Amino acid sequence: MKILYFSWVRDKTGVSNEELTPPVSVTTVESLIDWLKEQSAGHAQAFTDVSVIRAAVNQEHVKLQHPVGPDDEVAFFPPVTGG
Amino acid sequence: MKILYFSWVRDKTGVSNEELTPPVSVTTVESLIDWLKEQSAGHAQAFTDVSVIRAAVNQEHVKLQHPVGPDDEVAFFPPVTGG
Amino acid sequence: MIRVQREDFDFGQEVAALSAGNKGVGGVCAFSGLVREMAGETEISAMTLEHYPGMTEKALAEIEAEAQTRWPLEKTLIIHRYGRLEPGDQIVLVAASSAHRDAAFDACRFLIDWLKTEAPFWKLEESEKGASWVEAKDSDTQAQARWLEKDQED
Amino acid sequence: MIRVQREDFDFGQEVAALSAGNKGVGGVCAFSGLVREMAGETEISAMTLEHYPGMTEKALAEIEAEAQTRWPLEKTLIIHRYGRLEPGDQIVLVAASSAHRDAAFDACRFLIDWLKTEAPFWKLEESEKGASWVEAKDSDTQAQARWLEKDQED
Repeated sequence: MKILYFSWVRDKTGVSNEELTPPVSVTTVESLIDWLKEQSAGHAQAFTDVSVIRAAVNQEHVKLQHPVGPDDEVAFFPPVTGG
Repeated sequence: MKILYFSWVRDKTGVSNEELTPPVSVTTVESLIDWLKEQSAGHAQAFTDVSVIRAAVNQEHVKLQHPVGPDDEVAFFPPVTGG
Repeated sequence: MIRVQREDFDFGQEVAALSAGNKGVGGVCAFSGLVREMAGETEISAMTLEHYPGMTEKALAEIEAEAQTRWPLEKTLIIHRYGRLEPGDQIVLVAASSAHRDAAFDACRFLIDWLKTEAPFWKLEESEKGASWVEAKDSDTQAQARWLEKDQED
Repeated sequence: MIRVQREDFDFGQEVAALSAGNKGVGGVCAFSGLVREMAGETEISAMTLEHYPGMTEKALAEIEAEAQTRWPLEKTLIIHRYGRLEPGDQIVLVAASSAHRDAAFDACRFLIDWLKTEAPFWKLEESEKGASWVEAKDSDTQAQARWLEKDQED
């Protein structure tokens, strides 16, 4: 699974993207976050408050309940501030 | 009194502006129109339907009840179509 | 700033002036109106814009001043042409710059809505059928009325 | 048309392309957003726009397609820059051309409102205090919500 981080989420994880293989129990964005938090102190800090985290699966905005699979590209970032 | 006509109002009166001296009984735009209608067949035709006539006194939009005096500049035209 | 002129104008250059040298501007909204080839089913060959010199400038200055009162704006601009124009030609440009986009958008739309019912311009369209004066649109009166209704709500 | 680029753009030239050679266009509405010098009380020296390559283009294309569905438009344009920008620099341009001004205005505002909440861009502001990520504004979410409410009314 390809995971990307943007803005301060990346600043906290310390990595902009990584190729990971979560266990089969990880089936949604939400459970992916729980698993990622265990990967490093930085990851744990990035996902301390999930209410300020937004996610995209395969480059589409999704809710945290959205399913994820091994071939997905999943991105985490704060609410967007372009324009 | 300086009177100006624009658009099809001018086409009908046949004159773009004229210097006139209405009788003292002409005290409003409305009474001015009634008097102007007597000045020529063209004027009469221009003011056949006053509901489609708009007026300005001294370059400000006014209602037909607005007062007019000898030193005023009065203009008649259809609803504007700029922009 | 307002300008009433026969000459064409450079949209980009005019709009650039609304933010040039002013780092307090966060947004610029601009609208330009052009001569369309078709008026309903009729193909237009040209259009002549007549106006009321003196009153036109006065009316546009009042509209601009009203916008400046209603919104926190940096600059506003109204350019309106008169004379003979052809399809594709620019007729009018309105623009507003502000720290915030809502003010820029609202003011820009206000400028064109009010201009359409307040500024003394009249369009004479030429087609194969001859020349005829364009009739005022109810939709323009309604567009202005929306602003007046909002005033009453406030 | 959408473009995501590091380079600056020529506002006038880009907007001119929305009506060039199309005599069915009656109005063009354009909005550009610029880097402001002040963010609240803080003076900004620069701003870096990060984005999500791939998703950005997808999101902008979807926003543009949605506007084309909602209004009768001739052309639409979204240009968004990324990278390091300074106060006074252009960040974004949205524009729409249509036979009628209401459609041009509504679509233009829709483009910027939706872009602000849907397109994956993040701003990092630099000031004397250091660098900090700009927080999303409630007003932007509300601006998008207005369009969703209108949908429900229809």
